[in-house]
Amino acid sequence: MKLRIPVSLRTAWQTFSRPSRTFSLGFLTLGGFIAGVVFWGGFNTALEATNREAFCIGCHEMQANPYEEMKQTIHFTNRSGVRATCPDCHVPHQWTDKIARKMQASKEVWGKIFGTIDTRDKFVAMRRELAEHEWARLKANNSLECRNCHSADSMDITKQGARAARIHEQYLFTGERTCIDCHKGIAHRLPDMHGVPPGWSEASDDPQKPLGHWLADGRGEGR
Amino acid sequence: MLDRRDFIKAQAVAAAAAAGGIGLPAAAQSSLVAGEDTTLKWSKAPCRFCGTGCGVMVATKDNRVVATHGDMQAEVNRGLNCVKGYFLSKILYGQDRLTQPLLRMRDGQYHKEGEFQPVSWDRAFDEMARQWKRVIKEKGPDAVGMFGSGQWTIWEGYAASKLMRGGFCTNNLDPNARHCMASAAVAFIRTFGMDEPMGCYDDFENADAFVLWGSNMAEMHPILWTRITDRRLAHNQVKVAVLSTFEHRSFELADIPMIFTPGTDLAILNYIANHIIQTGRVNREFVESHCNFRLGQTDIGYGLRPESVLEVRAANAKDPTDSKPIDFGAFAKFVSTYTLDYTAELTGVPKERLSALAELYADPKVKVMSLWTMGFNQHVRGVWANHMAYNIHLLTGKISEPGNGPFSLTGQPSACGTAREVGTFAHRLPADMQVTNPTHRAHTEEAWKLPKDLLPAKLGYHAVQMDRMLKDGKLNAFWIMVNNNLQAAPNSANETYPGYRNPDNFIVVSDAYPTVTASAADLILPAAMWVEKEGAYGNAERRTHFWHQLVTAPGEARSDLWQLMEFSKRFTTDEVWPAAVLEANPSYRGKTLFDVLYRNGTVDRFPLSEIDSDYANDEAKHFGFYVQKGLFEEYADFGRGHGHDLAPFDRYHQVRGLRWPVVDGKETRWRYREGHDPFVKTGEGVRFYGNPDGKANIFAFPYEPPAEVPDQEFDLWLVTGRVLEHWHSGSMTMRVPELYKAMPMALVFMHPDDAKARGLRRGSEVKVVSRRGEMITRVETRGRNKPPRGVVFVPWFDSARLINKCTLDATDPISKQTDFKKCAAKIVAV
Amino acid sequence: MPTDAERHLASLLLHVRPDRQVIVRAAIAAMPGTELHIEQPGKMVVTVEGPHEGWIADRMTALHLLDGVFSAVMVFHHIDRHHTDQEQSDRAAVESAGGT
Amino acid sequence: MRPHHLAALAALPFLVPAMLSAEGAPPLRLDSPFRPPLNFVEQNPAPSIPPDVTDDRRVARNYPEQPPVIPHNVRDYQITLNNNQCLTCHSRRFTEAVQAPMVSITHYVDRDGQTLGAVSPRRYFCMQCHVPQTTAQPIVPNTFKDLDTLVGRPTDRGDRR
Repeated sequence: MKLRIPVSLRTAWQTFSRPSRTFSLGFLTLGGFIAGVVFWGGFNTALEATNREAFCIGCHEMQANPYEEMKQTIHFTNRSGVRATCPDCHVPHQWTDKIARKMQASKEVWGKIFGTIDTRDKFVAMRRELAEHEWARLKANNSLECRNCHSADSMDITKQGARAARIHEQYLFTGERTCIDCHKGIAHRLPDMHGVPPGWSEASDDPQKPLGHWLADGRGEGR
Repeated sequence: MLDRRDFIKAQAVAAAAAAGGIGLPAAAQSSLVAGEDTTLKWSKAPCRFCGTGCGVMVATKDNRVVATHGDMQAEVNRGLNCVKGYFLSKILYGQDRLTQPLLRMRDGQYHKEGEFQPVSWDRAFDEMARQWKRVIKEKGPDAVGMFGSGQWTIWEGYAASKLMRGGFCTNNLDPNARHCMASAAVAFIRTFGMDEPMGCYDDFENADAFVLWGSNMAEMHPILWTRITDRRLAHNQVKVAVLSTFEHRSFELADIPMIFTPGTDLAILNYIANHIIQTGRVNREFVESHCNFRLGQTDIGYGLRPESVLEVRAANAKDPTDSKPIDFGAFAKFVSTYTLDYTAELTGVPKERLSALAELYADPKVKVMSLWTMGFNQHVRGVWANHMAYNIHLLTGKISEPGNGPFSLTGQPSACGTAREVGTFAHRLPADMQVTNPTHRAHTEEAWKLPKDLLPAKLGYHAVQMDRMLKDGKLNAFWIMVNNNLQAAPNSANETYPGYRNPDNFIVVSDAYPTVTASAADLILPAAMWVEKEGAYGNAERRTHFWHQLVTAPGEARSDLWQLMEFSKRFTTDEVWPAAVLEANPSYRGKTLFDVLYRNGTVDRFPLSEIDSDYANDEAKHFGFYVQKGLFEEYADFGRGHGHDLAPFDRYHQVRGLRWPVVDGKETRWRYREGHDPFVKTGEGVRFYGNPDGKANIFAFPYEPPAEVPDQEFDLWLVTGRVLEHWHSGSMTMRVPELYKAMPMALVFMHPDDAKARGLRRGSEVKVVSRRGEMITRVETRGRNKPPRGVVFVPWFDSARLINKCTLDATDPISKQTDFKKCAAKIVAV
Repeated sequence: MPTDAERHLASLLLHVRPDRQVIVRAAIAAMPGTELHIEQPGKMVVTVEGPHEGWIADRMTALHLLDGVFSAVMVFHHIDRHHTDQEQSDRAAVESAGGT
Repeated sequence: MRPHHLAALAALPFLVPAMLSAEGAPPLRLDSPFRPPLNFVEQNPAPSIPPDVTDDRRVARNYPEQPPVIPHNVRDYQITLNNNQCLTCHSRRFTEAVQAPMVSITHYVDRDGQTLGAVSPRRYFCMQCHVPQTTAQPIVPNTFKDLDTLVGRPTDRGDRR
């Protein structure tokens, strides 16, 4: 079957595809490069603009819900004054990951347009689903956004509580678990957690897991 | 030697035996415990703190309280206590207990500007009596007054009422419960003709929905909150709605959370009534048989001083209580303006939440329990708010049956038992009688064996009025018992403190600890507290419960009962009674007030031998008869036979409290309902027998704005209240190290954005400033209370940071209860 | 004295059918770690001692399930640790982890 | 307010006999709720918000029935309809992994005296009974004596390391 293309479009395509007769190759190459830089830069600048917290909380839904909740937490206010902004945790820093995340974000645009979470009650009702997306993402990338700031290598466990140090040693450093397994709900309120056990729960059920062995050697309080 | 394990085991057995009401046989004791030294004596008592009325078991040893725990047999709490209750053992032992009377002296004489010096009880009462007699002689009986409390035991409140009304012939007696639940009490009587809830705590296990109207039960009534939590978490269909002007701990359990603009709860209540009517869910049969409709007076002012511009401007400030009959149609029309759109706009609450809440009430299948405390009662339209809550329960017939009912909670252990039932308000007599009613007065004179026409008909000063009159020099001799009013009263720097330090006035404070109020007194009397005396309280569900004296008060501290009765010995009728009354009844001449009030043949009729020989009773021993029993039995006769029936005295020492009316030995759980309430006859179904026609009143009231709203300068709403760890002014709980360390100071809770907008942050030292005063504290932006922008919350337990210097002395014009929840303030950096 | 790291001691209040009291008494006597202290018609005070919570809970369940027992309510639960040795080992553990 | 009047107020706490006990006058502290002095007129500066004690060391109880205080940080802990963060360590199932003390088994008994398989719902809101402690020092000492002290035994108050 023959594809019918309108005449005007065919003419335009021919003009576009025909080699230049007016401009030098050098001009075209250089010009193309410059244009590329300009457009590329523009694209990235625009993309970066969507990576600032001001953009995130430009939407009422984000401002009134997750952002408002975060203000109480240690990721917003703490001793050293280093605080996380929305994109620090929710946008990947690697370019390819970032673009992938931005593709997903188109869904959020739909959500915005159709008012999926335009009231607090709708947001709360969706919270488990929204949280699960983020848990899954962070689980899949081994808590990449956590680790951008909290590197296991740089952790001084002697400055941590004995219990935290013990668990980090056994779970985190061995790669048994990743940050998000235990640290859920650290910057926002938690959804209904039925059926979501804490990160340390599985090991206690399974004597073969390292923590079980570690306990069996009689340190700690014993039981 | 007895080893540790046996010792612990002995304790364990004793605890279980006490919980089961089993006496430890001597044989069992000796087999368990090698030495006498570990034997604990466990006895029951109600908790000293809030109106919930939990039962506790108290262990004593060598005349000291050594442990407490929740009483498994107490229906209210079944073994649980809140954190305050678990530390009850320690409230007696703050190191600064007052143990001697302290009088302001200079050169060996009383002097208003003198320094406090220890004196004997004789010296203290001599001076006090001298001052009382001087004032009565110069200005008449209405220049003396007493400010009591819902923490008085039943007999203490009763003895005080007798002393003030029948002794000094004035009704200038009011309890701090005025600040606490006067709005609820007034609305109960206006609606049902009788005070106090129709339901009881058993509703918690029967309701499908709980609506908290301005009550943070998670912190203020933690044990009742455990019952709601139990019900909610164990039953998925159960819903909890929490309404407040800021987010607090009760929101943790909320299915329907609501933050509304202060004062607009009135509109929500009318919207619900409108929703019920518009959706055709009025219980027609119930309304027709059991309800009347009335249109209330509007534009009634704000209970400020009469010269205040707000009072002058109000059309009906002088006559706030008036109302006229209307019909259902007129009522329906009246509330029809409270549409969903209008209400959502006015209150700031999302529509879907408003309609979800309204549906809980409208749905005939859902059993709803409405609960409220200070959010409703400390409200310039508190009586209206109470009425409007009854309206929606009455319209749907959801009342007086298991799981369905409006329930007003109380903040003090005997707000109901003493302040309301005994009638220690400026307008009340025992059993819901009124001082302005000549029949009621005559009945009281007869019961008290006093001459006819002795009791005063003139209304006494209410709490806020007392402070104003002290300041204005019209009230000059003033006795404050079991409360800390200088810390609790509104606008205290302008309206309370000046009256205490007014050179014309003599101020006496009876307390266990040196409170702020005591510091501004002229004479401080050391008081015995809690289990240092035999006592009785009445909790919020009409439960009257007793305890024995378990330990001796320290030093020369004496119970309020002892103080009241002993003081009465210093007056003869000739000194204080009207000449005309004495002339007509010469046999009363020359007698002391003690003789005519307490040695009247009724109060003194029970001998010491009737006291349980296992327990001490210092008052009875001192006066030579079983005072508590005599006072209780005389008082109980007021209510017996018409719906206020109390059981015989001795029964209360055996049981974990009983809910009145107690008829034929049986308590009543749901009043006004056939089958539950013995005063409702067979075939009547429901009868609100407090009113002559047996019907309850549904009142139409509009929304009216608060007395003071934020403006450009004072740009924040100031809300005050309590916290879990401290009870009221903290005079007891701040002396328990664990409670002090848990919550050492009153902070201002505010939204982080409000802080940021003022250049402040968590921990900033700030002044909370209102038009009336200021206090200094620190900012908290991430604590348990999370106010929305534009609202700040400050608790009032901290005697070093007195937020009531800032609050406004506006009251509900009908109940005279202060609105501590709404005034304008600003926060500035120090 | 037991040598385990901890001892748990609980006291229970039993509500019992008076006509089955004899059988219940015998059953308690046969149950290791439990001891009957006080008896009244319909009520018994029993202590249970054991090495951990689970042990106590098991006894509680067993008592509960005895024929003639309406309810077994725990009133008192005490955990005894032999702190002299234990305290040192705990402190050592904390110090090795940095102490804070 | 006249100065000598202030002085009178200032003197109050020192005249209260109980305070003149063996320990003598207690030290003056800025964060005192009760001294210096019980003073209605003067404004006390506000002390800093004291931090919580988070040393994770159990504190002795006054009597066995007293709920233990919380010795660790509970900032941002969520106990709501959705989740109880305390129980993610203190419930029986998880105590082994995190070495947290298990809630007392009294917490498994419901209002009707039945023993449940999990923590009774009425005990759900932990912080109604268990509270953290700040570093603030009580202003008024408390002279409560526990049973051990009273009967002259070596003090041991149960759940303690």
